[in-house]
Amino acid sequence: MSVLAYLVSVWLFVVGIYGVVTSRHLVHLVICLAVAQSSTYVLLLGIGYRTGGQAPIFGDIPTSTPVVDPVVQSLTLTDVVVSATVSALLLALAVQAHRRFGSVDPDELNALRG
Amino acid sequence: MSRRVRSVVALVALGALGTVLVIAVTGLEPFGHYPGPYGDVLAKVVPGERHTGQLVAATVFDYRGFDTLGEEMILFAAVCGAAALLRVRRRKREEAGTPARPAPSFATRATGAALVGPVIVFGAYVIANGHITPGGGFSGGVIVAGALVLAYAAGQVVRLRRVGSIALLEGAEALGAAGFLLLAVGGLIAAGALLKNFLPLGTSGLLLSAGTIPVGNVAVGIEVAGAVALVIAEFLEQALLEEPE
Amino acid sequence: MTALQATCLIVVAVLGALVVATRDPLRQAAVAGIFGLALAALFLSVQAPDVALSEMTVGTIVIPVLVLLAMAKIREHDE
Amino acid sequence: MALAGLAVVVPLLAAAVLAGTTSLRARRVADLVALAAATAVTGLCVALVVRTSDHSIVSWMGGWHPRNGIALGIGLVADPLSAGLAAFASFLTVVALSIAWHQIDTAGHLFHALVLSFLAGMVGFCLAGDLFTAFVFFELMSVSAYALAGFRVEERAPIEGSLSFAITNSVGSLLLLIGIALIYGRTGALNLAQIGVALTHRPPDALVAVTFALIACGFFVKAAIVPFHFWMADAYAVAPTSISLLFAGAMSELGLYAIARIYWSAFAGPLGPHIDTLRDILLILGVATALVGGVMCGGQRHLKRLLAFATVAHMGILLCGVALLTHDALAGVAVFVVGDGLVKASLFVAVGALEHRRGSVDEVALYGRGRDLRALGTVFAVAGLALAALPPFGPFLGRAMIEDAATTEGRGWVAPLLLIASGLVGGAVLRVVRTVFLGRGPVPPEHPACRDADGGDELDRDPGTPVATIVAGALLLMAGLAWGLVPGLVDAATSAAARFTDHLGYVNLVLHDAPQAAAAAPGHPPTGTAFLYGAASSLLAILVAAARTVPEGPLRPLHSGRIGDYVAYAMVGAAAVAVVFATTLV
Repeated sequence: MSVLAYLVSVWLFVVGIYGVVTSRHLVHLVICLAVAQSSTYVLLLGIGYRTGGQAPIFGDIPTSTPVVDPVVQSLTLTDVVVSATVSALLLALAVQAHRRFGSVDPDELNALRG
Repeated sequence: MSRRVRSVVALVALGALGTVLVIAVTGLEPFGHYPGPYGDVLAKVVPGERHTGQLVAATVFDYRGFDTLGEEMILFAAVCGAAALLRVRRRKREEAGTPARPAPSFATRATGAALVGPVIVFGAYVIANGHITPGGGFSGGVIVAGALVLAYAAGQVVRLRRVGSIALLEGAEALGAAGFLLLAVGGLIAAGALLKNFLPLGTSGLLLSAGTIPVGNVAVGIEVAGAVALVIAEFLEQALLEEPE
Repeated sequence: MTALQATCLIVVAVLGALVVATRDPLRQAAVAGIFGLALAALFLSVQAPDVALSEMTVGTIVIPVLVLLAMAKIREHDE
Repeated sequence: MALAGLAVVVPLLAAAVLAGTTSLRARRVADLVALAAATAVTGLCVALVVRTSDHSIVSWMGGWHPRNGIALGIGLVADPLSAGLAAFASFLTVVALSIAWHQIDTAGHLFHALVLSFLAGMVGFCLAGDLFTAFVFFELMSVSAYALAGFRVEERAPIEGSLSFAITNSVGSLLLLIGIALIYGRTGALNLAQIGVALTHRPPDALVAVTFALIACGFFVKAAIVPFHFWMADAYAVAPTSISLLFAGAMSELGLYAIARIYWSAFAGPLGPHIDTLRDILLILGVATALVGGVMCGGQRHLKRLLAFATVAHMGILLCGVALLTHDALAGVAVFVVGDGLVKASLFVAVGALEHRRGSVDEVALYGRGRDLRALGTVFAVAGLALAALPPFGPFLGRAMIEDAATTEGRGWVAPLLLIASGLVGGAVLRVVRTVFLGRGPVPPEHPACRDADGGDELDRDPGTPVATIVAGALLLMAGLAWGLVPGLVDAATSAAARFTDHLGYVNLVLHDAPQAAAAAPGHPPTGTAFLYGAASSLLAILVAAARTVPEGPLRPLHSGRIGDYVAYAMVGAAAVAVVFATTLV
């Protein structure tokens, strides 16, 4: 059980990238990439977790309470934003690709080869 | 590669990579045993030095504020990029004139308009309390953006004032980004180091406390609200206003 | 690890695979929204409310909305 | 000491101002503001280089100095190499913005804001002393680059190129981020020096080896190391010329810089016992990249794709320099980056000018049509010879230092293979001189490739503009040639590299504020053998230029243009590197 979180993270990475490789639709591909990216959220938060630890916010709890790591949460916040922005940019490109190529199948974009 | 060969190649490669990753993660401390030291050190020093119990906000906006600066600019660059990629066409269409579209029913608009106010208030609340409770500039900013899109959907569907509203959102996004940057420079000028706190720390737990952290939250909130609304607006332009070709 | 965390992890793993396996982007956007919610629940269960809130706003609102808009554009063009 | 932070904040502020006022200002205002900001950043970075000539400088964001060897905040570390690379990147940005001055296709909204955020990403990345900060600024650079690559959105090729660029590089960033998460799980630290200390506390295991593999692969994607390189020709060929110049001259190089920085600050301790194995693995990748780049370069008739594959070949040579893991070789890398970057920038400028004059970048379509463009032809010819490492110019000096270091480390086989690679690259450029500017000899065979990628940059048809552009190209070229003749360069680069590779000195500087002594390491000027190799590769280049075609073997079909293929190859590469590292480095 102690490695379940890490295994789930590896799993998300593998299925996400598999989806990217085999995707037939650019929008589908972008969402698969976001799934792969979510592996890092799970990994980071899993690493920073402490059994019995409280959320790292000393509002109602005394400052001596054991808390989970605030650093990984800060990193994950950044990660979530970065992932979302890249998705938005890719979706914009997908819309344009559809307009230029009349297709959203990544294999049918054929302006560049060799 | 044919699709079949490619998926076999990918399966083999990902199988190998996944196996190596699993071997690697077994070398980590077991789940629930965060070893530190970084987070523990911060948990010890933050309440005393930054007068806030919100360790995540203190990390995001102060101790690792430089990362956040970079992150906000990633958002900024991505939105500029998406706008640039989507916009070329709009300029062309504007020259061709605005297509007329059916107006939504009064009920739709009224419902939308009635929701805008409360959602904005809620978003602002989340932003303003980011240094005390979970939330902050990012989440709050997205909520405010949601309200802006709601307003857009409720009132503007008839005939979107493109140039005006887009320029406004662009301005908000840039203002938020510049605000955070100026906060960083303010630290340099007033306290001698980039991003260093230069405002009174106040009493922990109050709305006006923790020095620059809530200011950073507000700047990020404005930027995120502008950025998310802008990117949605650009997509809306693409999605709804385009005449079939 | 609590039972809640284990449940959330397994749900996330299953939903993640389901998102990838859903090949129709419109349906996928809906599944991805649920996946985002499951992630947010997982984050809450590991005491990360800040991240949960962000994931909820991004994963279940921003991304699905953008996907729907992109698809609206693409579909309209196909017709 | 605020120079480092300001060098990041200044371009970002300018970008925010420009983006916030798109509807209010004239195009020229944006040009001027962007140029002024980029020039200011160049000045700040040069000032950093000067100030760090005696001792490296760490500036702590937020004023959070480390306590008891634990970093609380984020430090920017400036030394002659990191600040020098940042200065070079910002200089190229100034060049790119000047070139873009005359381009209609860059007049669109937000171009300047994106270039400035790209610049800030590069500078922040060079100076970052923290692994996650490096990731953030790497992403800032990447996201801006994706948008810039696809900026000519009215055409098909840029959309496809930008998509394949963005998707493959996002996967690369993902590998990098997993590596960062794992290293944080092991050490509880993000500061590079602190990671370096923590990693020495226990013997290296699979986790450490795989972590280094993932981080390296993440950067290999950006640096276009085989088999992670497929996206590069697509992205570089479709970007506006000014942006291609920036990509080829600075962005790719940053990927390899990061590997050197992270190895020497964090992993030198635990991986030190296996340094010989690591050297061989990286050398094989480097040589393979150089050769693949060289061969593919010879097969291109689209001039920007040709230069993109030339960049792949040069990244291979640079990886060989990094792979040797000695300060002598690293000094060669530093010299090569600047010399090669200047010469390649001049070639991109020349291609842009040719496109302007003749409306095409297709070698076959241009056959013989450049006879009257003597100045441009001369730039091409001299640059081709320089890229073929003709002594004693800039690219030669860098390659020679790397080759000599390889021979010193008992890897005599590296130098002849690098010779072939630069001979092929130089030959491809010289062939263009023969076909386009002289109109002599056999026409290169038709390739179905990149039919639509030939779209012009839609340059201004003002006949007065290109003169300034050609002068800029010639100046860049002369600077690249003269770079090999700068007195004392070898010694200075070697000393800078010696300080860069001083792991303990770095740790003490960052975590304990102990000034890092300037390491006076004697430089080794190129040996006689190196001159011989330089002459040989120049000769090879001339022979290649005369030939009709270069045998490519099965390489070209692999470059299928399909994003799914590219990601699959990258995963094969990542799996291979991770398995090899995990089995040999523990």
